[in-house]
Amino acid sequence: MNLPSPTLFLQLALCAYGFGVVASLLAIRWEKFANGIGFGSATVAAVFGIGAALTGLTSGPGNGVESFALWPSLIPYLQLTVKLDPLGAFFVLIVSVLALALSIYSFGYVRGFYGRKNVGILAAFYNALLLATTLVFTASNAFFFLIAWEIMALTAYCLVSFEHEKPETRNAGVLYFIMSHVGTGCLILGFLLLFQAAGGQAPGDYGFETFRTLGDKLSPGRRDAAFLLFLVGFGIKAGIVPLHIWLPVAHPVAPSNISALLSGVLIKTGIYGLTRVLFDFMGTPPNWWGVTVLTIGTVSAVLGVLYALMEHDLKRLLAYHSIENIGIILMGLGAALMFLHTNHPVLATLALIAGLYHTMNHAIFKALLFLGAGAVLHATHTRNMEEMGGLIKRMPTTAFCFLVGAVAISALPPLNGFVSEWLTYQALLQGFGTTDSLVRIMFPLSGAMLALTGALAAACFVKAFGITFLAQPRSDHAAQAHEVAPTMLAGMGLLTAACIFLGLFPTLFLKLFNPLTVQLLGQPLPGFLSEADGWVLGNTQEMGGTVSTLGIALMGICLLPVPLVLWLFFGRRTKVRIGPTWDCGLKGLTPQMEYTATGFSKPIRMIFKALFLPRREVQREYDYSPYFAKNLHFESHIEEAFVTRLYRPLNRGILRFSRRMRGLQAGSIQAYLIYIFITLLLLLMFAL
Amino acid sequence: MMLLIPILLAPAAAGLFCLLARSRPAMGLANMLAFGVTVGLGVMLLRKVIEPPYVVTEFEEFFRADSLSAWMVLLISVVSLGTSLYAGQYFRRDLAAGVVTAGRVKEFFVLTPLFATGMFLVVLANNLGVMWFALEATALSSVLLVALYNRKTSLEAAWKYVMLGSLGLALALFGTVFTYAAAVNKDSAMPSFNWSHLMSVAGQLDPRMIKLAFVFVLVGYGTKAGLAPMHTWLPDAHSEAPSPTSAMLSGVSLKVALYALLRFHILTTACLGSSFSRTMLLVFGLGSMCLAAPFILVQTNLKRLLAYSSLEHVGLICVGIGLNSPVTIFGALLHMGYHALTKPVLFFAAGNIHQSCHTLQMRLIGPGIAKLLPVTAVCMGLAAVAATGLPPFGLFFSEMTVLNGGFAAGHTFVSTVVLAALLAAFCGILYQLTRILLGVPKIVRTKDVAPSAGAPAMGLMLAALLVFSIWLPEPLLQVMKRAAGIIGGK
Amino acid sequence: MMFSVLAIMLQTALLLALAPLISGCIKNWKAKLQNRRGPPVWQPYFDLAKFLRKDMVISEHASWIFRAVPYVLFISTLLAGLMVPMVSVSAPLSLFGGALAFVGLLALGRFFLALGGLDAASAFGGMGSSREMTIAAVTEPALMLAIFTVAIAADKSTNLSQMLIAAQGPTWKLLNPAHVLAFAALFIVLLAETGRIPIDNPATHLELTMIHEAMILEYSGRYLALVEWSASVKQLVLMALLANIFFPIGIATDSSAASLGLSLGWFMAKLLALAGAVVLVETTNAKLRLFRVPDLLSAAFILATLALLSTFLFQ
Amino acid sequence: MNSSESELASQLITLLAAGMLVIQLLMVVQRMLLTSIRLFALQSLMLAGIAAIVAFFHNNAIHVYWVAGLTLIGKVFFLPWLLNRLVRRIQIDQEIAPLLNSTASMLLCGGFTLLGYIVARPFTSLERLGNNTLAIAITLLLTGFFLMFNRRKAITQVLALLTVENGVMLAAVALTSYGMPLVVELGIFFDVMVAVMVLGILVYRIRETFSSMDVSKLSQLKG
Repeated sequence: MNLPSPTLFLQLALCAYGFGVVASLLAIRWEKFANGIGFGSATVAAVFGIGAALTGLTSGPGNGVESFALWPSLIPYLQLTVKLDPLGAFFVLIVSVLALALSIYSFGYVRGFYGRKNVGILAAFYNALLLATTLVFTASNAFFFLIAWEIMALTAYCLVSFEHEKPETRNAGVLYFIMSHVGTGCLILGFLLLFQAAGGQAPGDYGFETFRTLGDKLSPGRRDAAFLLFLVGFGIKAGIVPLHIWLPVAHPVAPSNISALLSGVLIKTGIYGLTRVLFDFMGTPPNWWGVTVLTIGTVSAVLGVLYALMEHDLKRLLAYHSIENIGIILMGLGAALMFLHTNHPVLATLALIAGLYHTMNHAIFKALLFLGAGAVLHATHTRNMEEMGGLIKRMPTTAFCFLVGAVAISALPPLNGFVSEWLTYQALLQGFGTTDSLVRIMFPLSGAMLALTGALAAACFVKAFGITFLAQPRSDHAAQAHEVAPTMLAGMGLLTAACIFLGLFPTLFLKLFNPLTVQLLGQPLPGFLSEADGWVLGNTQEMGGTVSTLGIALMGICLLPVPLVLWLFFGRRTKVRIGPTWDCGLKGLTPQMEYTATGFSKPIRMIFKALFLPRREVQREYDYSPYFAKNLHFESHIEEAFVTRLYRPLNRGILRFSRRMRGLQAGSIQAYLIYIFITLLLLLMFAL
Repeated sequence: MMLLIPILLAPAAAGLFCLLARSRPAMGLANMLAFGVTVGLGVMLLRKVIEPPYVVTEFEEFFRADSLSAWMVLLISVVSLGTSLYAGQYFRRDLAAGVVTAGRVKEFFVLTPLFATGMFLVVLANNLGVMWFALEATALSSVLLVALYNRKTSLEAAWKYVMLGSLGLALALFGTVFTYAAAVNKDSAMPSFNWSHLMSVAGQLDPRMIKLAFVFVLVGYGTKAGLAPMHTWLPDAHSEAPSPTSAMLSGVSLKVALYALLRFHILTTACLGSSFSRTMLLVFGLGSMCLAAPFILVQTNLKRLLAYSSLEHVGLICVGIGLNSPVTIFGALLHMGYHALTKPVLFFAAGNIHQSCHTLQMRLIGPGIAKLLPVTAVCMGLAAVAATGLPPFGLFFSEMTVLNGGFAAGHTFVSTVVLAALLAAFCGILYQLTRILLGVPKIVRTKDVAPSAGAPAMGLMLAALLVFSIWLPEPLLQVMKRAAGIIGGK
Repeated sequence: MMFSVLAIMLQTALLLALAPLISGCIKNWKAKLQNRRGPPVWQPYFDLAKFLRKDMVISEHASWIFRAVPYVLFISTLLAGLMVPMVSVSAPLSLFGGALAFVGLLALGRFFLALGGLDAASAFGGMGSSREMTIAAVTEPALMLAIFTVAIAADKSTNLSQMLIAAQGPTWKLLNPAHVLAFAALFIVLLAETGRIPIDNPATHLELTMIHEAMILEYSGRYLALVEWSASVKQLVLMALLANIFFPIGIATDSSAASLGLSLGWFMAKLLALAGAVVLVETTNAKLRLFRVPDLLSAAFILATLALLSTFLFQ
Repeated sequence: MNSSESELASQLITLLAAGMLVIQLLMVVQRMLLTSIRLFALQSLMLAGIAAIVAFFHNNAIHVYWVAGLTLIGKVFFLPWLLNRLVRRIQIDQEIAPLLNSTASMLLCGGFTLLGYIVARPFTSLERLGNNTLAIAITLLLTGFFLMFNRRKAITQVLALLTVENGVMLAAVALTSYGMPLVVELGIFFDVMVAVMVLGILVYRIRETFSSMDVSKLSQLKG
């Protein structure tokens, strides 16, 4: 079959996004039309984007993947060149798949804004964000990359602040944008260091092609500085601990389709950047890079999930899980860096693939979960899980999709989360043998922490799904909820299918990584990864562990007759009676008696008390006896130690310093004259 | 064909006409017309200076324009045109609210063209002495503009402006005299005081005298250009002047003073052949940027916020020139241009907000300007995005160009400090503007301002900014490159 | 192909048949040690049969999740069981997944069981789910670390059959400190995963102390049978894992009937010995308070870490 | 110009310049406003004298007569008259009220004089007319500066600014031996006139609005 070239697809996608921006702005006064044309063109663009990514990843090298300039450059060093190389194509695939599902979902979702908020603006920024993100993944010049990066941050800020009527939204937007901008500052410095090393003279010295040739030629000091800058810069965007504080604040306040995009794709730009920089530009890494990344990944994973458990705001919970999953991704990348250092390219391939596979998976299931949360929010008008419950009967399809997402994110077989974590475990396990230094203890310990993370994630999603969807509704809102629009369900359905596909057919999907690993590590995909005609996912060594999610699923279906046979044999005549839940002989259960989200996570809060530093206030009012309280007021707060111990004092310090500085401008003209006088005297004395 | 003299005459004529005219619309129209003409003439001048011999001289070299002057002429005329577009409506509302008297409005329409004429003369004069008194003329004409509202605070601001400005100019005069003295030869007749002449004999000037002169000029014109720590008048004057005047002050007046400083910088470098003057510029530029940041972070007054942001930008321009590579100077010139298009929009929007809310205290303004004055809020938001150096607006490109040039030339530390200061300013502006623009208005205020007030002026400038951010016509590029060459000493 | 289908069927049958016996033995012996007569060893079989014949009462608040849980739990536990080599070194499904899939499948079952606990809108169910998931979470790192230790000894393979072969090999020593420590860690994990004293009391129905029982409080009839059966299969599987990996004696390496039979004998012996150990622990200890449980499990984690360290410290 | 003439001119100029400095120092310690204005007039007169001497003794410096004349008219007669009128009209308190007392002020100004000499030292060879005029010009600048921030009244600040201007003119004449080009001189002259008028307007308005002339009350704009 003779498909059009990836470049053509990419150009079409970019045009469609651009058209979406312009058309939505033009249609700003007609909200239904704006909805249709804005999200419609995003849908079309997403399809083109998928086409570009798939053709780019499946066709071999040197067939129509070429760089092209979007616009002639006028400023020195700036080249607006776009190139769909394999790494970029992989991330374009992520953003396009998500864009497709989200756009379909949005048709229905934004109807909730009719008459209340301007849909045209939302659609325009949505398209702009997707456009910028696609450009971030395909820019092949660092200057251009930074432009796309900043536009992406800016549009994301606008989208986060979309419902700016609430003060918390505004604060969240500001926090997000400030942190993001600090990160961008680090990136600018990092790229400038590379640029400087490249000579800084030729017009192409910002080009990725030039950076690629730098590699080991960089001096160690410069390389380490650049590494730290990139780690902080991309780390802020990705939301690694302790640079994550904006993430759980900013993601939940956006409209849910946007939250999905933010958590699904936007934080992945940080992963993209790290991969691009560390594996493509910077040559053989020193050992401490890998150790640092692995440690940060481990810490982020564990802390992310622990904080997630403490949340009863559904969207904040999901946002914290993003931190966790970024941590898991970074475990893969960190291990890959360590393998590169010890010169184990095959293992590095395995670890890198584990990280990137998880990137894809997380994008899919996190978006799915956010869309589910959005549907719930749409139906119940609250994000507080304590006011939900029983939604599975009112919103069955949404509940099913959310359940699939929950199983996937908890890394349970046979869905996609399990596959990528399995690959990560394998990489960590293999890592133990790559070095003789004590550093190797890192690998199994990280593995153990990954296990802790997985188990806690499962606990968290039992809570999230159980409290939200099961049992009795805890409020009128929840009792009156209805299933959402078909387009929204279709969007979720698409992602559900993707979860299942990526879970059951990993070997099919892994083929796409071949050009990518060739590009980054000069190493084709290890043959053992796919065994038994692609039925079984293998390992990098011959007798290593194997897994087949498809096999497990099919085997499970084959085993289904066992309980059925038992039932047919013993109890054909048994009856099923619907009755009340056992209520200890009281007058029936009320929703107040149900376990709450806060109650569910209480044991974990107690166990990790030292970490959470929970504050609780109990006020009792007594009538006559100290044993029978008339009124009881209970409050419990958890604030992140990073916020209270690190960021808040820092912020206060800066503001205090600034206020002191204001004393310089105290209003007295005599003082001002003295400033000038002293300046003159100093200059006369020193400059002459 | 004469070009330079018409550029000077057009606004001067408009000023005279307004002095005699009675009808306010006619005054506004005269202003617009005059600046429209100067924009046209500026473009013609631009086309002329990029062709050999690259210099336009008139009146026996009394007036002289090279690429640098042409670039400045263009900036002055564009900002003045924008201001005159905005001012008519602005003062109509002020009059309706009874904030100013008709006489004062007339004062504005008379003094603004004179102010502009002064600036044109600064950039077109070849004689350094003439340049000095033209600059003094701009100061004097703008003082009365700053004091236009006759409030206590505006008088205070005007007093500080005129005292510090005059003192600075006196120092600059010292420097000018020293420069002249350096050129005086015992035996020869009176030398010419033309910049072009001095440049041609730069090698023979007395270097010590030139150095002394530059110190005085730096402090003197630096005061007028708002370099820290001589900037103290700047936030006061910018915040108390009527918004159109603030726009002129911030948009071009600072840069015109900087232009005067640059002429001396070029001369000094040509004479000394050392990095003395550029190091000075670098130090003062960095100082301004670092000083502005904390003030921006904890600012409470909207227009003072914008004023400190101007301080920051002027600092960046100085740093760009101080780094002295062709790229950074090009970046600095580009920055001048983009800043001149951006800052007036912000001041116009601030003017609308001021008229609507009757205060500039951000605590009292916000939240919810977006609901109250949507057009103003959108323009302000866009301009703020531009002013904080975010793409797709040009200030990002110019800032990056300065940084790139700095790194390429090996000035890693300086560039890092610049970046940090820009970051801090960004944080402050973002926080403050989010607080006032977004959200729900606390109380429903009476709308003194039409929703689309000032839209033509703001829209045009923003459109120009956006267009020139992604597309720079070849002549503009040429003129900036040549101007960079002049500053860089080529 | 035929052979593997046969192996799958045989192992499934073995799992289903043997699991209640182990539970019964433990209950019986425990009673004996406490000077009680105790239920007969075969009692669990009778219970299951009885449950299967009974009518079911399902809560009015429950959704389809409640009905799906027993099947998911049952099948995932069986699948996990099929990955563990029992009487032959090659487990029937060893290609489909090793230790990691095994852990994952058990977690899948637990995940759904916890959901089932929440579905009936009863506070007990929620409490049980919450505690079950908490304990699972603190158990998991120790389990994974122990698996890593064993896998490293087996040339870094997570394939359980591979681990077994490596354990049988000449490098294996019973008193290798790594193995001893890993065994201790895994034994604690076993107690936690199967809900034994000192972590959970399987015999209690006291509201405030039960964990596993609280979750399944609303189940009745054949659903209860499936859940109970799954629980005992899980226990069997975990014990088999421990027995075979740490004491790889007499396991059949070929598929002749004789060696398989011998192997089955050894297998039974090892299982009963392990069951005896569990009984001893259960009778000599009291149940821990819930918030003391993490202490025990962190001890397991430390043991596993030491095991890991000793793999390269003592070589 | 022969050498004896040159010598005479040089001595005269030095003398007058020193006189300007003395008057400046007197202004520093002077407490009465009207006296200060008169002192300023006297100082300007000396400046005009210097210009006249330069014009007289130098061959091709006829235009310096213009400078002398303009200084005479503008700074000796017109500006003092204008300031006098302003003072009478708005009935300013006569007391000047400096921030530092006179002893400290004199000490500081002595320091400034020293500094002026140090700065001007390398350039003494460049001075064509009179010795040390550059040093005196710089000292006038520094002390004028000091006067500006040592005084509270708006009008005294204007006066201080004008003494700085005198210093510039002294430097212009002394250093170049024939002053600046005429057009520049004219421009500077008119600028100074306009500046004083503008300042006068402002002083008037400030007096009206604040009912005080104390600039330390002008300190509402902060931060």
